[in-house]
Amino acid sequence: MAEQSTFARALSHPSFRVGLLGSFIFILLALISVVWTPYATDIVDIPNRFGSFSASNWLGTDYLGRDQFSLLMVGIASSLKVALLAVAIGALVGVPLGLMAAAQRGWLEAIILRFNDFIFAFPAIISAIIITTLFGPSAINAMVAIGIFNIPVFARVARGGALSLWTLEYVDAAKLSGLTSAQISLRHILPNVASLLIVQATIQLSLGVLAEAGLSYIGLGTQPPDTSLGLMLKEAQSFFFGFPMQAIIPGLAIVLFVISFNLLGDGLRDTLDPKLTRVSTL
Amino acid sequence: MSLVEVKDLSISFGDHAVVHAISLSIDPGQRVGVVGESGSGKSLTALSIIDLLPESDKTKGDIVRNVPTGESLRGKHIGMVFQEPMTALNPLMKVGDQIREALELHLPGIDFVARVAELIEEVELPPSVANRYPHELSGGQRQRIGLAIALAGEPELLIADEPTSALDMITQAQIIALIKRVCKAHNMALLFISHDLGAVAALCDFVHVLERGKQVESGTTSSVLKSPQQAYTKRLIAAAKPTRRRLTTRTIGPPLLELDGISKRFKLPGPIWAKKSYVQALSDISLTIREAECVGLVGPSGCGKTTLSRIIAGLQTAQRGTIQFDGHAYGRKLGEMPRAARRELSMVFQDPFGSFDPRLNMAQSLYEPLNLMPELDHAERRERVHMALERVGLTPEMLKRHPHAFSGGQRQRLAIARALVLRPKLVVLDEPVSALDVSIRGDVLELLADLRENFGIAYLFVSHDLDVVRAVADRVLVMDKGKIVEQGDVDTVFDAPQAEITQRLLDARLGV
Amino acid sequence: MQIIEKTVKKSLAFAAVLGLSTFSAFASDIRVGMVLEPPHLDPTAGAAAAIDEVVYANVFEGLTRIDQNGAVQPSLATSWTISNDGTTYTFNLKQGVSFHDGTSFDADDVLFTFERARAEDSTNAQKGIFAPITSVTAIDPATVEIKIAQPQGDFLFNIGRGDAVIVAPESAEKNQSNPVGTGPFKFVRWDQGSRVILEKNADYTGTPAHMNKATFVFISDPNAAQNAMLAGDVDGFANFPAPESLAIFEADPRYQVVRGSTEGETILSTNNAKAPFDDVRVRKAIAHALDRQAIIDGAMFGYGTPIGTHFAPHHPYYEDLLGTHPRDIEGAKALLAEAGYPEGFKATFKLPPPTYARRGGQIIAAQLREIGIELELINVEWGQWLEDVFKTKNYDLSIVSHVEPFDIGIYANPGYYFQYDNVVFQAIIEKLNVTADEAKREQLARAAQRILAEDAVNGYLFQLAKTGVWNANLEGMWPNSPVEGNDLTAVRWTN
Amino acid sequence: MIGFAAKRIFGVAVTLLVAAAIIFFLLDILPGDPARFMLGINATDDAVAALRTELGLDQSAFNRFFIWLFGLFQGDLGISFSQRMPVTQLMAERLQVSLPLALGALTLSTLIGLPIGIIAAQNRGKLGDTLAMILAQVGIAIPNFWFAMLLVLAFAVTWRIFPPGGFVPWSDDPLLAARSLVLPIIALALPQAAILARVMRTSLVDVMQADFIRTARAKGLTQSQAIWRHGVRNALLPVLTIMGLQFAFLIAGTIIVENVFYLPGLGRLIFSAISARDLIVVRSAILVLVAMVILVMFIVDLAYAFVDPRIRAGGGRSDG
Repeated sequence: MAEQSTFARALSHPSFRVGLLGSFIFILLALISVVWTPYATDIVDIPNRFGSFSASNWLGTDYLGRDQFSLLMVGIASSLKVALLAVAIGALVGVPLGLMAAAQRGWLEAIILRFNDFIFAFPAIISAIIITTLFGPSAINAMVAIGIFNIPVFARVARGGALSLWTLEYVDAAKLSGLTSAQISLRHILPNVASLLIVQATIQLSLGVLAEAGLSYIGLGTQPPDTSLGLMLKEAQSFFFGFPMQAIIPGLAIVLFVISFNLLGDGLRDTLDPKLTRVSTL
Repeated sequence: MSLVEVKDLSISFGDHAVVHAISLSIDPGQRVGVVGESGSGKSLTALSIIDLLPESDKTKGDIVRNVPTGESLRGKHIGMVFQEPMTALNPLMKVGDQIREALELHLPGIDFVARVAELIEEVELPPSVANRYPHELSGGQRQRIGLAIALAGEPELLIADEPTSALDMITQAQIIALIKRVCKAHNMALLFISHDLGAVAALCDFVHVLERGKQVESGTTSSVLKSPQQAYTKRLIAAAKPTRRRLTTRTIGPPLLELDGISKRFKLPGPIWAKKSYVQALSDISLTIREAECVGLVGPSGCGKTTLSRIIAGLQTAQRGTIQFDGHAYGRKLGEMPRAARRELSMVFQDPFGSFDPRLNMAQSLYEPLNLMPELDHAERRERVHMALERVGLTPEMLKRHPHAFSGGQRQRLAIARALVLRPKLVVLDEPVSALDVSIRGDVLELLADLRENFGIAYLFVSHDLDVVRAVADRVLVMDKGKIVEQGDVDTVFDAPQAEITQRLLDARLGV
Repeated sequence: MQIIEKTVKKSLAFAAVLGLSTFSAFASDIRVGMVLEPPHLDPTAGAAAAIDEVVYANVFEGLTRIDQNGAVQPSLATSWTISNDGTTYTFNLKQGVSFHDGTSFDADDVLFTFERARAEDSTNAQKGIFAPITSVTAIDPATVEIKIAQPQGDFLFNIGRGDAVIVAPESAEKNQSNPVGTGPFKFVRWDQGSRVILEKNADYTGTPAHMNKATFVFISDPNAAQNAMLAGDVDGFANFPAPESLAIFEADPRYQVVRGSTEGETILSTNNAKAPFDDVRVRKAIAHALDRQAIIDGAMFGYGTPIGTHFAPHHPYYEDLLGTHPRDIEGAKALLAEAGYPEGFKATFKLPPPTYARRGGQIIAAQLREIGIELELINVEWGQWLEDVFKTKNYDLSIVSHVEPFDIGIYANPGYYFQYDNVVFQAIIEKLNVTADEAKREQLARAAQRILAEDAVNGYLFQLAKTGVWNANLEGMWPNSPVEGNDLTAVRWTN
Repeated sequence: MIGFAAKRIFGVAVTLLVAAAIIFFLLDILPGDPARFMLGINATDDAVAALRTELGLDQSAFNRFFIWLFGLFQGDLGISFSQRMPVTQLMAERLQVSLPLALGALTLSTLIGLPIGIIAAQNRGKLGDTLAMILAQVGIAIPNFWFAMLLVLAFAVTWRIFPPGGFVPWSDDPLLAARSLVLPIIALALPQAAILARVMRTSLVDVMQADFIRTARAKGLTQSQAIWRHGVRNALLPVLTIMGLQFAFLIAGTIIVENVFYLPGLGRLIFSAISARDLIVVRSAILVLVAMVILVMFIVDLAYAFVDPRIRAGGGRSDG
């Protein structure tokens, strides 16, 4: 009931509608690419490289003669996958930490807070450098690095939201009913911070796509023959003078992708209780 | 000629009308009160007079202000004091500077420092307050600063929008006395907005009663109070004087709860290496509550009554002392309240909006206490919940709904129902009616009295409102600074108070 | 020069507008872009090619030097004689030469340099150059005698390489950060991470350099390199890192693209000791599946010369063996079937960081897929490549450019990472190493090349091109890299 | 205030120590022998062994950690394996680029972002606000390396107003040095400015609903007087927090932008050191970056306390 009405209210928010549509298209393209792309992306066709827009290759072909549109679909999918799993890592570790900190207070909270501050001091790129130094560059390492940076973000939002909830009387009522802190966190706290977390997740998702692009650019992210939006952009940039569209297509895709998810997050946030959302500024 | 005249003022947000054709006038030096419950449109009316309505609101009707309008209207000719002393002052600015800012706007060229000092003295604060930040002051002190700011421009009219509702009784009485004194001293007119008939009666010559954006009754304060014409007004007056209920069919039984030497202190935050400092929240509290007895617990804010009630409910632990409840002992440091004891004790909270999880439906919330009784089967649980609902006068169909579908009064009934599901022997009532509109308080108190009569439940009734306590409690405990300073039969204590704080609390009452 | 002047004027105009000084060059300065920054500047204590690319022949000189055709020329040794048995070399040293710090150069410096490189604790990366030496003697200040254990055909070439440049005992320890040599340029400053500045050595006794100042600017990102060229921030790259951008420079009259070749044979390295690659039929099948031109076009944008064996095409001993395994998919499949893999097989393909490897790897994978070989591409960093592929030989296929000149001898070492063990080949190389006669050497080298091609030891792809991009008004740059280095002595502006 | 600072400094010290330990030991399990790497694939085993001894690689990890840690306190970070120079000196040179880059971008983004955010909040819902927020969305969404490259294409390649990259040391020519940082700073600052503008706007819109703004209005201040005198300072509090957090992104951005503009900053030092397996440099440079982030967060905390008297007294900002 409550979610539905939130969603309905959000739908009347114009930027939310734009964001929803954009995100939907990107996610759809990514999902389709898993089972089908117009052309396989591992076919190399040197004579037909740098093809321009045509009926057979909608967005032309790249420097190895691969179909740009297929690459774009696969690139969106892998960028999304990296960002999504990074969000999952951040949320799966961060949210329990945040909830625990809010539930226990005291020394556990102090440790979690210090841990948070500590992780914040390691921007994704630095984690990525360390991980890459250890294991070599790959999309998985980029994902882990971004995910690590997401941990304190989610922990912060979860704790911030949970702290205000723990002072509420229904939590006292639950305590009187003999529920343990963990039970209360799951039954009363988590569902009530979920909307905050969803908003944060959309924002971290768009940041994740950007971070993946940055990491791929400096060679710490996705590696050929796999592709991602960031890698496509990086590779195409050297052809900018000869074939500007090669760079503009993935560049634009990144910009639109990020804007879509940001608008989605903005719309959701605006629709939710403004008092609660204040904890997650950005 | 009147100072301000409001004619047929209507205010609406979009299609939703909030204020319907209100008219009132204020003469120079006259003190006018506007009484109404939350959502009655009284604050919007006040804001429209000082021309501070949000731009999105649509207004109809006239407001004639017989003072120079334009930029100098606010502050110079009309001053205003707001409800929330915690948020009404800029937290980053010394309060002296906030007063000075108003002076600079309206009285350029005077000796600001001296005038700030005078204003602070006028609101009965020590001069050193000027260099403090708002968070260093108590609520009452901040409200005094708010008043000083409003007085800085020497306005002809002071608007006070619920200036005392966030304050405790004693402070409220002081602020009301102060407002009255400065109005008289400066021959300043007052528009006083309040939900509290007592406060209006104490301060105003003339009163307007609003009900859901409509003006239902107007007249001199004495005539309205003495012979109210409208049903709504009558209800308000009646609610301000709660009816007294005592046990009729049942007698008070043997001791149920016994506290002996309960003490609790809190550590103040500070650097780890610094010497630790503490506040003593409770010192050496001993008390007894008997079966079917209703014990009132009163005291000024910060006296420790909330901490004490939470320790009794097992939500907090004490550092010293023992609690004996129905044959169980708990409450010591790290002492867990035994589940068997939890089953016999429930609690009803102050805020009807915060006491239910908005994401759960009422069934989920009401079944929750039965977590303590895993031995019950589904039918027995169902029976208990339905029975509890019936007892508070609600029906089982409501269980499917979420909290937002209920009014404040209904929610408080549901909260009581939740407390009854366990069929407890003791219910801790933490300000159970304070957050409710006056007109529904009576019903809830009535319900509580019936339950005690019928099921022999004992109550610990925590309240700041002495009239309510006198009406419902058999015995009263008066707390001050973490100690019980006086206890005894309600009538004895309230008629012949021994402790100074009891006297002060009684003096602060604003009767109708 | 018109364009340069225009650039200068334009820049000055903008500089005037912005109140800032110009960043454009003067006609006696040159700024050369490089992809990799040297870790330090002592060529006798490190393998990094970037060290030689800055200091070789510019700051440091050896007894001999290698010219742009790969021929040995006199340098600090003006002449030499070789004993009849080929084991004693007597060098006559140049007179009146001093190091940049003012100390004079004589036979003791040569002695010091060689003893230092041969010592137990030497950190010279090419100790092999010095291994055959049995003694170094200063006959007099202007004459040095070096004895080697047995005759060696390429000794004079080897001592002309960067690892054998002459250093002075007074300055050798500090050469890493402050190189002091005898060359036409003096070291001025090294802004870490950014550039190395050299200036003309006024006391140089040989042919002086044309440039008064030479700056090596380090730009690792290919896009940035392209932008730096286009914006006129550098005057050239001896080896431009982005072959895909060369078309732009070719089309632009402000630039010249200097095509040359390196000593880098780019090969599909194959683990000859590991099944199924221990079967020559499998290796031959792979060789038949490779389309060299597509690889050169796709990975290098057409820059590169196909090779059919492990030998540089510009070398006089080169044997054209491109036809040994022509592209033949059906033939390749037949060979695979014969070897017991009618359905093909799966293998790993470890790709080090350079573009030729990463891009070439994708293309090769697509080509081998046509004959049923599915390759799993694994990108590795150089450190990991050294560990996995080179040292522990834990790999199936890899792709690497072997940049050492005349390095066919590595195939004679069965412990080398190809793990190619052929006694006939080993005998030929052994003989080649002790042969000094040119005609016989050529004969042996050609025989060795043929064996490698026939055995399809590795997939032979192409000779890595050296594609210099330079300002159109520069001349005197080396098109080829017979030895690691950027000899700037002859480089000058054409005005 | 002093107690508050002391408490924070203690926290910073502990965090740095843990960071140092993690960075050291994580990077110690790295595959690949730096000595072999430095000498190349054809080096003999003796040469490698000789170099290992010289580099101190034959000692135990704990020994090396404590030597490194002890050195940290004395400002001596050891000698670079590959460059044979004191690491301190190497990093001091790189900080000449990285520090002005990060601080310049922080300053520029603040100077652009905050005023735009304030003006947008004041004109909420009007055309200017909408335009500014659309621009901000694009600014946030554009990858900074791409933005940097587009800047180079426009300002360096096409118009040749600024150099496309490279850096002249400050001691050589301060003007040229500053000039080579202009484009990188813009590339870093604009996306940050977009974020700050959004945060500032949201925060100010929020604060404008606050009771004390109404008090100020009732006092007689006009809306814009109330915003400037009371709103902005209060709205800055959450913005400060975000600025502290964004600094981590800024540091990440400098590493990326250094590559586009081939600037000799810490980021490229790290990359070249990694490819040379020069662990001692990698560790120290990463630690310096992490320390910069921690330090900026500390400064933000102090600034917070400076602006907000409640924190000065309370002994700490509640997290979240």
